[in-house]
Amino acid sequence: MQLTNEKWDIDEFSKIREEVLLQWPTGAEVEIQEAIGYQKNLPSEKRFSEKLAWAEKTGTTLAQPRAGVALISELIELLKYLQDAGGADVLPTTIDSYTRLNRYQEAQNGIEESRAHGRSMLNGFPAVNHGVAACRRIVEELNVPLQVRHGTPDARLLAEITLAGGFTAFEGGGISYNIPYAKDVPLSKSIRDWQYVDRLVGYYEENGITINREPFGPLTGTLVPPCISHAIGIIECLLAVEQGVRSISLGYGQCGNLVQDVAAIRSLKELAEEYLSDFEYSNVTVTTVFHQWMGGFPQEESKAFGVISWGAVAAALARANKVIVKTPHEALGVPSREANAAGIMATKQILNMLSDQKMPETYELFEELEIIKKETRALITKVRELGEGDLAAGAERAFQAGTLDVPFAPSRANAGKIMPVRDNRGAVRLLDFGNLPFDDDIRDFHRERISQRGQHESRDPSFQMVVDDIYAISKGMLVGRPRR
Amino acid sequence: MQLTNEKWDIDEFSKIREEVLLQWPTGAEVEIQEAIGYQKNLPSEKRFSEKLAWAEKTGTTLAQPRAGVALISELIELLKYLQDAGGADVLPTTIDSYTRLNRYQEAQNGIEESRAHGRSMLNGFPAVNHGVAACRRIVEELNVPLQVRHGTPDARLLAEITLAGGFTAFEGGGISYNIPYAKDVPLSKSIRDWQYVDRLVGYYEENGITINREPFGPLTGTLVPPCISHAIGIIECLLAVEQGVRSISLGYGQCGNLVQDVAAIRSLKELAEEYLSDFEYSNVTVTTVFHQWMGGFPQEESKAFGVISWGAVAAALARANKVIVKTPHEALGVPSREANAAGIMATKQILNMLSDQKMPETYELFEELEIIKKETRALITKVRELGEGDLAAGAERAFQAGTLDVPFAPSRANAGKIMPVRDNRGAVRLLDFGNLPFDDDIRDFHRERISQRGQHESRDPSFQMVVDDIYAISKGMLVGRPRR
Amino acid sequence: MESRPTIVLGVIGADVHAVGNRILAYALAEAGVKVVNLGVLASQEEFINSAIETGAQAILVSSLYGHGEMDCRGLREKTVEAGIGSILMYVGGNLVVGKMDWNEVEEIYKNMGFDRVFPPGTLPDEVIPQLKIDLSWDVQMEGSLSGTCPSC
Amino acid sequence: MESRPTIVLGVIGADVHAVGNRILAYALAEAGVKVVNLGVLASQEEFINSAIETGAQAILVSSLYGHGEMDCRGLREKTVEAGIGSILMYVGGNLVVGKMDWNEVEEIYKNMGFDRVFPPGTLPDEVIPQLKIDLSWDVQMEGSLSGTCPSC
Ligand code: B12
Ligand code: B12
Repeated sequence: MQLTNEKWDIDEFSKIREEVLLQWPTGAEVEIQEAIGYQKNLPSEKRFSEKLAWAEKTGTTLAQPRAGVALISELIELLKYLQDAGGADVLPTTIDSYTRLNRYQEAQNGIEESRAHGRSMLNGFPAVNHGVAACRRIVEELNVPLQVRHGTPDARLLAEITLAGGFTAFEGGGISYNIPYAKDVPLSKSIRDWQYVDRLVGYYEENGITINREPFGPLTGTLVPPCISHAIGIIECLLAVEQGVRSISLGYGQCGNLVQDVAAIRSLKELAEEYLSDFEYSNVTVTTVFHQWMGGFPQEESKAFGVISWGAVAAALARANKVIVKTPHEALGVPSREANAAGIMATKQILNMLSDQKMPETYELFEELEIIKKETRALITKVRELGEGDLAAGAERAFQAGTLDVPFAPSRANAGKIMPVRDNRGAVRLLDFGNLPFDDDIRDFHRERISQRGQHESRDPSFQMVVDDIYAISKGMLVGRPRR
Repeated sequence: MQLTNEKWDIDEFSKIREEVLLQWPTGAEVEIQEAIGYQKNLPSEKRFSEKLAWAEKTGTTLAQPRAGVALISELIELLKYLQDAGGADVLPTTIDSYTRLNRYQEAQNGIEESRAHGRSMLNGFPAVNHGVAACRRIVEELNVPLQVRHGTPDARLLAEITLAGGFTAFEGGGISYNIPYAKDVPLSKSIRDWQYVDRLVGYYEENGITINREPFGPLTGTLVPPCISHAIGIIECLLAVEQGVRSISLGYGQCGNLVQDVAAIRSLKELAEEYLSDFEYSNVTVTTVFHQWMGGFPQEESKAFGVISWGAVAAALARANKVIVKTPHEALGVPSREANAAGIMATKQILNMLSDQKMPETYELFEELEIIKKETRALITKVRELGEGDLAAGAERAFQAGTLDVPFAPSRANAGKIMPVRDNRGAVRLLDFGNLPFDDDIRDFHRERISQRGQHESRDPSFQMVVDDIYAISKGMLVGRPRR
Repeated sequence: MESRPTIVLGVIGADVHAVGNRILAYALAEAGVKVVNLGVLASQEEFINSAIETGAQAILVSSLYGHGEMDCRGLREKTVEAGIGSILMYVGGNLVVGKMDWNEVEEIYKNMGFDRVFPPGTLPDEVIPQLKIDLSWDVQMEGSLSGTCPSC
Repeated sequence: MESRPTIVLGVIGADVHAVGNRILAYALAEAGVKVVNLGVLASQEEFINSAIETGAQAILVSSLYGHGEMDCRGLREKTVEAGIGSILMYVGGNLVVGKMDWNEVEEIYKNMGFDRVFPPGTLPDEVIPQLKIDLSWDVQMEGSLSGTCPSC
C-alpha cells in the first residue's frame, strides 16, 4: 500500500481496527459508540480543546507538567497533587517506555515489580495494560482536562484505549514520535500508524467529540533549530487535519535566546494557519505549546529553577497558549510529586507576573520571525516537491534525502547530517546544513552569525563547539564558551 | 551648626572622631594609620572597587547575597559557604538591628543569648561589639571583597570599626538609612553623621585606599517609584563625593515591570554622571546595583524562586553591575545558608544564560527612560532651590516640604503623602503626588496610565488598589487585580 | 461591651517594618475598631501605657525582624503589674530569626502569655473575625476593604 | 595489551537517549579507543555478541530512562555463559527511576556485576582516565577534544 495523504476510507480503517484491538487483551474493552457516549457526558471543564479555547481568548498561558507512574491509585494521587498543590491548569498522563515500544509484556512485568518493590519501576503509566476502565477512573477523579503524553511510534492501541477511557487530548505524530524515539521503525509505517490515530480522532470529531492533537515539537530536545521542528509540526498538522482532526496544538522546545524563542512561537502559529488555508482546510483551531528547555539540565535544584523560570519568561512573553513545565529534579530522575509541583509553581509565579507585560516589538524580532518562516517554507516546499504534491510520501522521501533532518536523532530513517550550534547571542543556528534545501541567503545568514561567535571566542566553529553547547545549560551557561 | 554640603575640615572631623570612638569600648581598637596600612596590604581581589571595575569592563553582573549572624566563627562559616557553594561574587556582612540603632548593650545580650541558645538570636552581625580584630579575621578567611550592609542612621562607629577591620565597601546614606529605618531621627542629624562616614572614606581615599560607598536604593522596598530612589541616591552620591568619596554604587529596587526596571538602571547611571559633571566633580566611578524585589515575597519556596529569577532577568538585561539576591526563605525568616546559596545559584544561572542577550531597544523603553529622568530632575531641582544651592540643607527642607517623600516610610521626617500604585502593565506610578514638584505633563502621564488600569479593572483607583498591589507578588501576581 | 472596641497596635522593639502595620491599622479601622497605632519602634512601656490611657480591650503586637523573642519577653508580666493583666494579647509577624517549625514558635509565644500567635503572611481578613470572637463584638465588615487610606 | 583498546558502547533496553552516547563515542574515539557503538535500543545479546566478535576489553552500558535496573539484570551472568565473564563492565546514566541516594544506586549495580557505576552528569573527561587505569593503557589525550565529529 502506497503512503499517501488521503483520508482513510472508513471500511479500511475498520478492518485494521479489528487487528489493532487484538494486540493486547484490554483491546476488547473498547466499544466506540459507548466511548463516544462517555466522552459526550464529560463536563466541559474536562475537555482539553475548551480549556485551550479559553486560554486563547483570555491570553492565558496554561501550565502543564509531565507525570506518570506504574500503578493506578498512585497515578491518581500524583495527578491530584499536581492539580491541587501544584496548580496545574491541565494534566498529562505520561506513558512508560515499554508501552511506547508496544512491549506490553515487559510493561506487565514492570507493573508487578512496582507492586513488589513498593515504588514505581516504570518511568510512566502503562495505560494499555491497565485498560479503559482504569483510564476512566483517572479522568473521573480529576477536575481538569487530561492528555496522553508518550513517544510511541505505533500508538494505535494506546489511542483506542485512552480515548475510550476519556482522555481529551493525545500527543504525538508519525514523524515526531518516530525520529527521536525509535531506531528501526520506517517512516512509512509510523506515518501510516498515526494516520490511523488521526482517523480515530477524526471519527470522534465527526461524532461531535473534539479531541486535541499535539505533534511533539521538541523532537530530540537538543539544539533543534526552529525551522526543523516547525516544518515537521506543520506537516503532521496537515496530515492530521486530512484525517479529520480539528483541534491542533503545535509545540516548540525552548532554545534559550529570547528573541528566537518568541519569534518561533509566533511564526509557528502564523505558518500553520497560512498552510491550512493554502491547503483549503477550514474550521481548524491552532494553538501553541512552549516546552521549557528540553536538553540536559543542571543538577543543582536551584539552578534548575533558574532554567525553568527562564523558560516561563519566554513562554509568557511569546504568549504561548500552553507551557510544558520541567522540574528541579530534571537532571536526576523522574521527579517526586513535590519537585513536580515546585516546577509548576515557579512557572506560574512568572506567568502571572508577566501576564500584563509584552515582548518589545523590534526589528530584530521581525528579522528572526522572517528567517524562521523562510527556512520553514523552504523545507515544506521541498517536501511537497519530493512527494509530487503528497505530503505523506514527501515527508518520507525528504528524510531519505536529508532535506528534513533532526539533530542527534537515533532513527536510521534520519540522515543525521545537519549540525546545530549557538551563535554569539545563544540563538541556535546551523553549522552544517547537511542536505537542507536552503538558498544562499539563508546559508549566509547562519554562517555570518556563527562566524561572529567564532571571532568572539577566537576559535573555528567545530564539533567541539557543538559539544560545548550541549553541555552549556547543565553547566550554568547558554553559550558553550571555551573553558579557560 | 548649620547643615551644609561642604567638605569637613579635618580638625573638626578629628574632634568629633574622638567622641565617636568612645561610644563603645571597641572604638579604642581603631588606629587610622595602622588601618590604612592594613587596607594597603589587602590583595586586589579583595577590593570591592576593583571587582566592580572588572564587572563594568567585562559587562558582568556580580551576584551578592545578604547574610549576617551573631557570632564570628558562624559568620565566617556562613560566608565561606556562600562564596564556595553558592558562588557569590562579592560578599556582605549584614549588621543586626540593635547595632543599627546603636543599642550596643542589647546587641551584647544578643551575642550572649546566641551563645546560650546555640542559634543566632540576632538578625545580623554586631560588628561594633566584636571589634576590629574580629572583622579582620573575617576578611582574611574569605577570597572575595566584603561590604558592610546595615540600615544605621548613625553609622559612624560602625564605619570606623569595619573599615579599620578591612571591609572595602560600606552601604548606606544620611537619607536612605534614616527614612526607612528610623522614626525619630532628624535628617539634619543623620545627614551630618553620614557626612562623617563619607569624610572618613574620603580620608582613606586621600591615603590611597578606595572604599566603595553605596546609598541604599530600595528604601522601603515597597512600590517605590524610580524617581524617588533616584533623586535620593543621586543626592547622597553628591554629598558623599563632596566629602571625598570616589567609588559610588547606586542602587534601585526592582519594581517588576521589565521596561521600567531596565530604564531605571540605565537612567540612574546616566543621571548620576550628568549631575557629577554638572557639579564639576571628576574622577568618580559610578556603578549600578539592582535589588531583586524588596517587598513581600510568596511563602512557597518554588514561587520565591520565580520572583528571584525574574529579578535576575531584569538585572541581566539592564546590565546592572551588581545584583543583590533574595532567597527562597524570604517570606519566612533569615535564610539558612543553603537557602541563601540557592538564591545565588538560581540567579547566576540566569545571569549567565542572559549574559549574551540584550534588552530590545524600543520607543517604550526610551519613553520610560525619559520620564524617569524628567521626574528625577524635577525632584533634584526643587532640592537645590529649597537649599538655595546647598544640597544638604535642601534635602532636609525637601522632606519637610514633602517634595521628597518615600512611600510607607516609618520616619516622622517623611511627609508620607504620596501613594504609589501599579499601572496596567505593572509599572509603579503615582496615584497621589503629595507635594512632589511635578508639572502637568508628568502628572498627566501617571494619571493616564493609572486610569487605563482602572478601566481594565472596572474600579476607581483607590487605597484598596494600593493594598492589593502590596500583597500581589506574595500572592503570585504582579498587579493586584481585584479578587473575583 | 461597647460597640466599637479599642485596640493598641504597634511594632515592638527596634523593628521598623512599617508596611504591615499600616495595612493592619487601616483594615481594623475600616472594620470599625478604634485603633491606637503606636507605629514602629514601640517599647513595651508604650504598649502598656497606651492600653491603660485608652482603656483598650486588646494589644496587638507585631514583630517582623526576628528579635521578637527578646523584645516580647516580660510584656505579660508588665500588664499584670500595671493592673491590666487579663487584657487580650495577640502577636504576629516573622516571630523568630529564621525559618522554624510553626508549632514551636507558637509555643514560645504562648508561654510568654500571648493569647493568640499569628504566622507570617496573615491577612487582615483572618485577624478580624478572630478579634470579633475574642471580644464578642459585631464586626461591621461589608465585603472587602474600600475607600481611601485613613492614615496616609 | 594492544595500544588501542576496543570497547563496546551502547544504550540498553528500550532507551532512546542518543545524545550522551554520541558524545561518549566521539570522546572515546578522540582519546584513541576503538569504539564499537551499538547506539540506542541495544539488547543484552547485542552487547555480548559484539564484545565477542570484536574481542573487546570492556562493555560500557548507558541507561538514562529509568528502566536500567530491569534492563541490566543478568548481563554479567550472560557474559559468564558466553565465556567472557571477566570482561570489564561500566554502567552510567540516570540508572533508576527518580532521585535516589547514590550509594544505594551504586550498590544495586555493583551487585549486578558492574565494575564501575557512574552517576548522572558524568563527563567523558572523568571516564577516560578511569578506563586508562582499568585497562592499563596509555591514553592519547591532548588537552580537550578537538577536530570534527567522526560519527555525525
Ligand atoms: C534530551 C532528553 C530526552 C530526549 C532524548 C532525545 C534522544 N533521542 O536522544 C527525549 C525528549 C526524546 C526524551 C525522551 C524521554 N525521556 Co528523556 N531526557 C532528556 C534529558 C533532558 C537530557 C538527556 C541528554 O541528552 N543529556 C545530555 C547528555 C550529554 O548527557 P547524558 O545523556 O546524561 O550522558 C552523559 C552522562 O550521563 C554519562 N553517561 C551516560 N551513559 C554512560 C555510561 C557510562 C558507562 C559512563 C561512564 C558514562 C555515561 O556520559 C554522557 C556524556 O557526558 C534528560 C534529563 C537531563 N539529563 O537533563 C531526560 C531524562 C533522561 N529522560 C527521562 C525520561 C523518563 C524520558 C521519557 C521516558 C519520557 C518521560 N517519561 O518523560 C522518554 C524516554 C524515551 C525512551 N524510550 O528512552 C528521565 C529519566 C528518568 C529516570 N532515570 O528516572 C530524565 C532523567 C528526565 C527526568 N528527570 O524525568 N528525553
Ligand atoms: C519590606 C521589608 C523590609 C523593608 C521595610 C521598610 C519599612 N520600614 O517598612 C526594609 C528594606 C527597610 C527592611 C529592613 C530590614 N529587614 Co525586612 N523585610 C521586608 C519584607 C521583604 C516585606 C515586609 C512587608 O512589608 N510585608 C508586607 C506586609 C503587608 O506584610 P507583613 O509585614 O508580613 O505584615 C502582615 C502579617 O505578617 C500580619 N501581621 C504582622 N504583624 C501582626 C500582628 C498581629 C497581632 C497579627 C494578627 C498579624 C500581624 O499582618 C500584616 C498585614 O497582612 C520582609 C520579608 C517578606 N515578608 O517578604 C523582610 C523581613 C521581615 N525583613 C527582615 C530583616 C532581617 C530585616 C533587616 C534586619 C535587614 C536584614 N538583616 O536583612 C532590616 C530590619 C530593620 C529593622 N530595624 O527593623 C527579615 C526578618 C527575619 C526573621 N524574622 O527571621 C525578613 C523576614 C526577610 C528575611 N527573610 O530575612 N525590610
